[in-house]
Amino acid sequence: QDPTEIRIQWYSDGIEGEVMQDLLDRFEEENPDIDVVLDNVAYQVIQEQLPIQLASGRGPDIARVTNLKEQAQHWLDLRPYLSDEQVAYWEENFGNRFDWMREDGSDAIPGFLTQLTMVGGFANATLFEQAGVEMPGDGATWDEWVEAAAQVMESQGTAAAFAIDRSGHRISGPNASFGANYIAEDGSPAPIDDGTMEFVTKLVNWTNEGLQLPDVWVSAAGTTYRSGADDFINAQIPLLYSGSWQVANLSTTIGDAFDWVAIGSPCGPAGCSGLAGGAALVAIEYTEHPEEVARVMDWLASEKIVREFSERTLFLPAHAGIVEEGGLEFQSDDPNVPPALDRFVQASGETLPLADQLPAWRWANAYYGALVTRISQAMAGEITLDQARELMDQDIADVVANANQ
Amino acid sequence: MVTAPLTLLARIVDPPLRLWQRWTGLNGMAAFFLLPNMAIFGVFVLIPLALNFVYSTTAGTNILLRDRSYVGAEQYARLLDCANYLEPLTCREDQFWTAASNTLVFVIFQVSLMIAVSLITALILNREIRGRSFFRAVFFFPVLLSPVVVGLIWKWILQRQGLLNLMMVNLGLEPEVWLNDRFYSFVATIGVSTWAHMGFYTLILLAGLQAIPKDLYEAAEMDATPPTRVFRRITLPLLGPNLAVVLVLALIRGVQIFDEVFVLTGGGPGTSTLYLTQYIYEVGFASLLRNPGLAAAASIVMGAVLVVLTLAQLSLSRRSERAGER
Amino acid sequence: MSNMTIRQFVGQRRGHGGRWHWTDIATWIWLIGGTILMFGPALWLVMSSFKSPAQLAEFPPTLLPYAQETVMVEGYDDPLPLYTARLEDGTTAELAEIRRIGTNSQMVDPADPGTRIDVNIADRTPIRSIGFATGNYVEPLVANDFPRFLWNSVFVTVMATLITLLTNSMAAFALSKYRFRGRDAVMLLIVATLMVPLSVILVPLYSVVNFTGLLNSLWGVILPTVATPTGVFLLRQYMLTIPDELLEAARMDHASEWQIYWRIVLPLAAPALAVLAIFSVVWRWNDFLWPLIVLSRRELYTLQVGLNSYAGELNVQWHYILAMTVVTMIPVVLVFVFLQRFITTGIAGAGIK
Amino acid sequence: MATLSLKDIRKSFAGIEVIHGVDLSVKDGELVVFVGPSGCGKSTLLRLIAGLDRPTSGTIELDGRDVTGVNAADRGLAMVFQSYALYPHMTVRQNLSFGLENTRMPKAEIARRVDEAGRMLEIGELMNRRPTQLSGGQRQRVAIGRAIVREPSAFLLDEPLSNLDAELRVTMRAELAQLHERLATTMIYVTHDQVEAMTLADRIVVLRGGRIEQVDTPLGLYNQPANLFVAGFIGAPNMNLFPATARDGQAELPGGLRIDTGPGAARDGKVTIGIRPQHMHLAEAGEQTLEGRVELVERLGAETVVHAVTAEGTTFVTVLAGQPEVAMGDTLHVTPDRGQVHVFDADGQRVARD
Amino acid sequence: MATLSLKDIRKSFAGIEVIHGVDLSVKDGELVVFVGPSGCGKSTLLRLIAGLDRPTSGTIELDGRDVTGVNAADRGLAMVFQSYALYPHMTVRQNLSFGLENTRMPKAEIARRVDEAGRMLEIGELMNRRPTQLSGGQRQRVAIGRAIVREPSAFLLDEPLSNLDAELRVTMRAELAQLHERLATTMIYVTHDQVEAMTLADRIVVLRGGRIEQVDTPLGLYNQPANLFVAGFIGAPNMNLFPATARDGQAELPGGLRIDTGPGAARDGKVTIGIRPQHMHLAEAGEQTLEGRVELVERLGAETVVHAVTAEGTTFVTVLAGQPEVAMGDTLHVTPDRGQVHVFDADGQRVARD
Ligand SMILES: Nc1ncnc2c1ncn2[C@@H]1O[C@H](COP(=O)(O)OP(=O)(O)OP(=O)(O)O)[C@@H](O)[C@H]1O
Ligand SMILES: Nc1ncnc2c1ncn2[C@@H]1O[C@H](COP(=O)(O)OP(=O)(O)OP(=O)(O)O)[C@@H](O)[C@H]1O
Ligand SMILES: [Mg+2]
Ligand SMILES: [Mg+2]
Repeated sequence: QDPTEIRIQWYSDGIEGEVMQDLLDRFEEENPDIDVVLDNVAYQVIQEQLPIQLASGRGPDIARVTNLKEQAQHWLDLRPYLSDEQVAYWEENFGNRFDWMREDGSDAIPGFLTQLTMVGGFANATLFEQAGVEMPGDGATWDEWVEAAAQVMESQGTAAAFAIDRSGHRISGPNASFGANYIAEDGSPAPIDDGTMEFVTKLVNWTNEGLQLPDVWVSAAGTTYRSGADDFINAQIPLLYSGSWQVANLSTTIGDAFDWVAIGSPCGPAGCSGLAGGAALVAIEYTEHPEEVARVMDWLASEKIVREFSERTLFLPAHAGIVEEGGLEFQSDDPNVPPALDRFVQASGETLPLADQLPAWRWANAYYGALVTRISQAMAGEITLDQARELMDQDIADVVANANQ
Repeated sequence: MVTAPLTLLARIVDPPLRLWQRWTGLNGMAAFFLLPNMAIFGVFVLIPLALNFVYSTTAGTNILLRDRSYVGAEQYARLLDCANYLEPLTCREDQFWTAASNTLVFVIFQVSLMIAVSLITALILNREIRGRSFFRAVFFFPVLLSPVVVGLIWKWILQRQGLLNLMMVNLGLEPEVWLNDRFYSFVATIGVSTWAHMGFYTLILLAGLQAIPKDLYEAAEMDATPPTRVFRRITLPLLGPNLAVVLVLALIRGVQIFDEVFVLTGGGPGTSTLYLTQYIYEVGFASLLRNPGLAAAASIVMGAVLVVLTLAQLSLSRRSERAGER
Repeated sequence: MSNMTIRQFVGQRRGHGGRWHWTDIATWIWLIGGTILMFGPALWLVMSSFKSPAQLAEFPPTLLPYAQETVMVEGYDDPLPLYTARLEDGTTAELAEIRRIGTNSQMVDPADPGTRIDVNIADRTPIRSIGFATGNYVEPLVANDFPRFLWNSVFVTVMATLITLLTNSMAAFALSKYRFRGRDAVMLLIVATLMVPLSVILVPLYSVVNFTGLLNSLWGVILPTVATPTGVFLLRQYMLTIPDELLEAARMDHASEWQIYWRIVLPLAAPALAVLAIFSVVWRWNDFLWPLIVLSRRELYTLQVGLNSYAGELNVQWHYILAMTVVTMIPVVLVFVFLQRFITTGIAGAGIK
Repeated sequence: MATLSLKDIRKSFAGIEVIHGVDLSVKDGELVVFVGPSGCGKSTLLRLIAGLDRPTSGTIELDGRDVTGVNAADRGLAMVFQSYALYPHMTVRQNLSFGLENTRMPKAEIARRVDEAGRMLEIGELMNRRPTQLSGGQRQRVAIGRAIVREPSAFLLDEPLSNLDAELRVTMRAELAQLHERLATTMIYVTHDQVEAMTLADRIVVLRGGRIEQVDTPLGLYNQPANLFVAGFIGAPNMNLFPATARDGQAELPGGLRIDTGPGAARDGKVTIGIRPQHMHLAEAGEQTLEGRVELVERLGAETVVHAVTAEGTTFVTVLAGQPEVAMGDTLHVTPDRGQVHVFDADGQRVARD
Repeated sequence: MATLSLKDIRKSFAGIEVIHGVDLSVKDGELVVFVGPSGCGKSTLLRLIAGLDRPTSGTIELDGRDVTGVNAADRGLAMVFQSYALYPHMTVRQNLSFGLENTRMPKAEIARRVDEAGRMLEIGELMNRRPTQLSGGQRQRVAIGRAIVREPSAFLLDEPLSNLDAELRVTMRAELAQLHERLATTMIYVTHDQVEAMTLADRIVVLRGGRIEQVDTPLGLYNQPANLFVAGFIGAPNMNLFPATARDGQAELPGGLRIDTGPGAARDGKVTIGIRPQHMHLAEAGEQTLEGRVELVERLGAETVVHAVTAEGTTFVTVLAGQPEVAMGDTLHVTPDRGQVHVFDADGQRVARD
């Protein structure tokens, strides 16, 4: 009998596709009755085409997705296909993140995070050293970090002091640190509050003063994602606020050019929060072979495989057991990498309640979109901050209104 | 050659077609010639278009039509709700109006530039110069690049530490952060899109130039006509039908500009290079907003405006077209 | 060519006997300027496709791909990178770096592996030579199912182009050479549909393809694209310039309408057909968005789909994308070079008084 | 093998009627020549017969069948276009064989016919050239060749020899006559060449402004032109027309020459007297003469055309054989051949004199 | 105002030479007619003079200035194209005024000239039509009009009247002659019409296969054709040429008629005797005759062309005035006018007889 074919739709930011292929080859060796095909696609496909397929009741058997919550109704509940023992394993190790990927109130096991991402900053240690500026330590505030980076900028003549990726997701941790709350009591979006505005105001001012690199935020419209990583890699900015996924990238592209460190998230009055996130491997409800899918998923979620995957891809694992146990041997000879990853693991413990809620909150994207769109306009001088606040509220209300129709 | 089987095929289909022709006359033949194209066209263009219109009357975030709720003209009302149409911020969908006015200005400049540049290039490439095929390939080359790569190349050239600034520094000039400047960014989107597509239009015009009978140029030469007048009075009018293609296509593609601009400026700085298609894309597809109904409505408004523009343009070129119908 | 007039307005040098007319000078300025502007960035693209990821991200960019020079130094297992370093006494020397700690670089003279020299990193510059990161090309070609993708792409491109040329030219023929009721309406409809960007009707189109059962089939990629309004419009406008009298002559020669189309109109429209063929090849070959929708199975991927999997969420592996852009461009360039000759085989006008 | 009949054919272009009700029937195997001033509608009529244009009203019958609505391709005629309309992308050979290939004729037969036409038209050596590489006359011959290889039931020829030299024209004319005889095809032939019209035609149709003026055999037209127009149009140089007033059955020409108007004409009233230039001779002594001062002498070698003006200011032309010694300013005395004088009534209609 | 001189002009197309070294000089104000068989190079020569093509070798001088490398636009000539080359997108009026507008002539003057040309060419009512809406002859007239409104220093006319009817052709010919006189312009005129050539030309250039055969005045050519080719080419119908053998200064024609070969010819040897069809008359009793059976009678009205064949099988043609009663199969007895007989030697060159 022909082996059952299972298709995984997969995108790659780096080498994880190759690693996964490698692992799957091994799986097929162990399970000759299942043929797993890895369909490597662009992220765009996952974002734009997969939803269409899913809505028509089609799609692959398994997919690696980031838009976890909104499409939760399309994920297959693996629970019926797993043994009790397996269910226990899943709940124990991945249980705290299931809410990110299932509909509110459901107890489904749709999949697991291949990768936990943690928003946080990077500093160019060499630039700081050359400028003779002391790097602020743990617990330093945003103001202190920006101040220090500004000194480096002056001294080293860099283009700007720092950059935050152009993304509503990135600034939501800092917003939380400034006391922001997005979520109203009934779970719907709350109006933009003063906490949010406080950080946003700072950000706009920093940009106007030339401290934050305008190329990232100002030079784009709408919800376009822009990263400041390239400028950091080229030592154009001493400080970058991005996230853990950059570690592998920084390692390959910076190489030996300078030393860099992960700094976690600077603090605000309410805390020093970043934001967690991640990509998950989920089973698709429309599969014709749920049993086999469950077997593949369970195999991939096994501790040994998750560990190997993380070690080779330099991703943060989202496996509670592994995190607890520690001792991951990240496969990199770059001395900057292990401490950076460690710092991110540490940062994941410093998140504020809002930050913990956001990944599983239905309206997070509406909020992110409004934030990034309007803040950029304010930075460009097209609208005032007050107008931005109004418009953000309106944008979010529009999305909610439309979604509820 | 590859044409051999085709020739055979053409011979085989001839006898039945003769019968058909005898039976239905010229109108039947016209139907026959139109049919394959219109059938495919109907299924894969017209039906989706009609569906798109249906989308524009629905709301919600669901993708499939059957899951969506009908709201009538609500999306249009939302789009067109404006206190002062000249002031985008007074509109409910301020980004739509910003994008629309940006697009209008963009199209006016880009289409003029595009036509001028590709016409000049076509005229030059039509001359008997040495290395003509090489130069043709040169000017056509960018058309082969995907818009994303085009955007990327020019971003590398124009960005803060890009090639252009590098050259300016080497020449002793002050570098400039081009893409942070509203004016330069706008100019860059015009320049880059022209760069990327002019080869396309140049080819069309080149083919059109070939269709102009040579003896007319000889007659004009006997009349001692200055080159500029030859161009205005003979080349331009006789190029009419092909120029109409270029104009219409340039117009349409100008309005639909997206990928390369998206990569190059992302619509910035601020919203200064935010064009309609990016708006539609964001509203309809970017995961953060997802309002396919509104996007469909916007696309239909855009299409309607384009149809009107094109019709105006085509009726203007009717006269030259009739001259072409020799 | 025997024809002087063409040479004059469209031709070589206007002045004869070696004199240059201003139009000649303008022509060459345009051509040379154009070559630099059009070809320069593209050439740079080719060069960049040989750069390593680090080099790609590098500011300021270099024209050529460079690689750090290394030497084997006695006592070290791996080759060490070479630098020109300014020493404390003001002299410069070529040294190999052992490691860098902070702003301090530990270096060694390859000729004298025994002594270590400390140099501030600001005082050293790497020695680099031109080096091609051929891995950008090799890795995707090896890793991906390249021959399969290539075949799919070729199949889609060839079939789509042939069908496009056939159906579009037939429709254009009807729309330019027959007078029937509703002709203008059909023309208008075709032009009107030009207005809608594909990305906008993606979802309805998906539904239609889904309905016709063409999902995950190469024909699902081919068919929706072949009825391009652009092609019909382009050909129709060109055919307008073909004298009707030739068609009449053929009718007197007892030619059926099909033969008139096939043997008179098609050859005379060769320049426009060549243009459309070039466009069609370029479009179909580079198509990305549409195949993405229809094809979700790896064995059906076209090159563009297959190779675009290097665009991730947070990072894009530009070095691969550039290299593959260059690779995929080559066949199209060849097609262009082959077809462009037909554009200038203008024959219209002769034969008619 | 074709008879043709046109019934009240009218044709308008953009509302302007250019053919005003033409009736004509052509017998099988007949060779009919259309003549008429430039722009009178000859080509238009030919195109209507061919089926390339549709008449605005009226019917066209071929072999008794109404073909008014039938397509050109299905009428089975062949046509030589005034503008040639050669296929520019084909060689001469391909131009010639195209029509035959359409009828699925065996290759060998096509080659034979094409070669034969090439020989007949003296374009055998040009077979592999494109139309652009041919001289005007060579193109015209290809256009003729394209029609004749088809050996159709009827030919339509629109000024087919206009661009050929005299010698070739004579040869081609003879070839066409032979072909006509051999194939017994119906031919409709437009020409401006009087010699061609006179020698080839079974009947000549004289058109003017979209109307038929007269249909007759060549000599019928020449000898009995129905009206002033036909009289003036047929024969080169034109017939001399002298307006005169008849009195008592006699009209007086300028200079006093008197001509009997004949029994058919009103005995009194306005008439026009027509005398062909060839029907005058230098007056012998005692003859009644027409007298004029020589204004222009055109020496054609075999004959000499003398333009003279009478004392009353009337110009007349006379053709003298050979190269007589006549110079400008001389006074010319000529006598008309009385038997050859034409009389037209006030409406321009011919009056029989005997 | 232009003199023209061609020196050893050669022209090849793709390696094949079609003009083989032509020398010619045209005086200011002269009207030179080019005649020659179809494809002999007339149009090519005209295009070279116009500057539309460049000669492969040789020089062209205009008013003494070498213009071989000068563009057509700078030579200041006007040309009527054999293919008309009308601007299809312009009305007749625009076609006519286009060339004048190039010279920045005042609008009123342009309108005046265009209207005048329109009147002269009888196309005044078609001024607002496009070329597609014209008949063949009307198009040709527009093409002529386009050249003449320019009033250039020299005209090049390539078969300008070929598509006009006889009457119009006569009128146009006269108009052109007048124009030539009024403007005193140099004209080079290609035609296949013998009458046109004879009446218009100051000198006629006879071309054959890219070479000049003879240049002379019209009557010079007619009366003293330099060789067999010219003799055969000039005059319609063609001169009858009888190959014969001279013996003792006398050549014998078929049927026994003897002709003096004259003092210039070898007394013995091969000669050719040429007699124009017009230079024979029906034999009167007792005259030595040329005898033949009538094969074909072409009745042109004013004259009758009779084709006959001698007992030896030689065909000859004779033109008889009027409409004599000759029928096919009759035996024809004609006598050549002895003074008009031409003798050619073995190389085909003319031999003077007196
Ligand atoms: N472009 C060309 N390529 C090759 N041969 C050519 C070309 N143009 C003309 N010829 C040849 O050159 C010769 C002379 O042509 P030309 O047009 O001068 O003839 P012509 O005397 O004007 O004849 P006609 O009276 O038929 O117009 C012809 O035999 C023709 O076939
Ligand atoms: N498409 C058209 N639109 C308007 N008028 C036209 C059109 N075609 C022809 N005519 C007019 O119809 C009349 C007859 O044209 P036709 O071509 O039949 O003339 P013809 O007798 O062939 O003349 P020629 O001897 O000059 O070729 C002309 O006066 C012409 O101007
Ligand atoms: Mg005509
Ligand atoms: Mg010629």
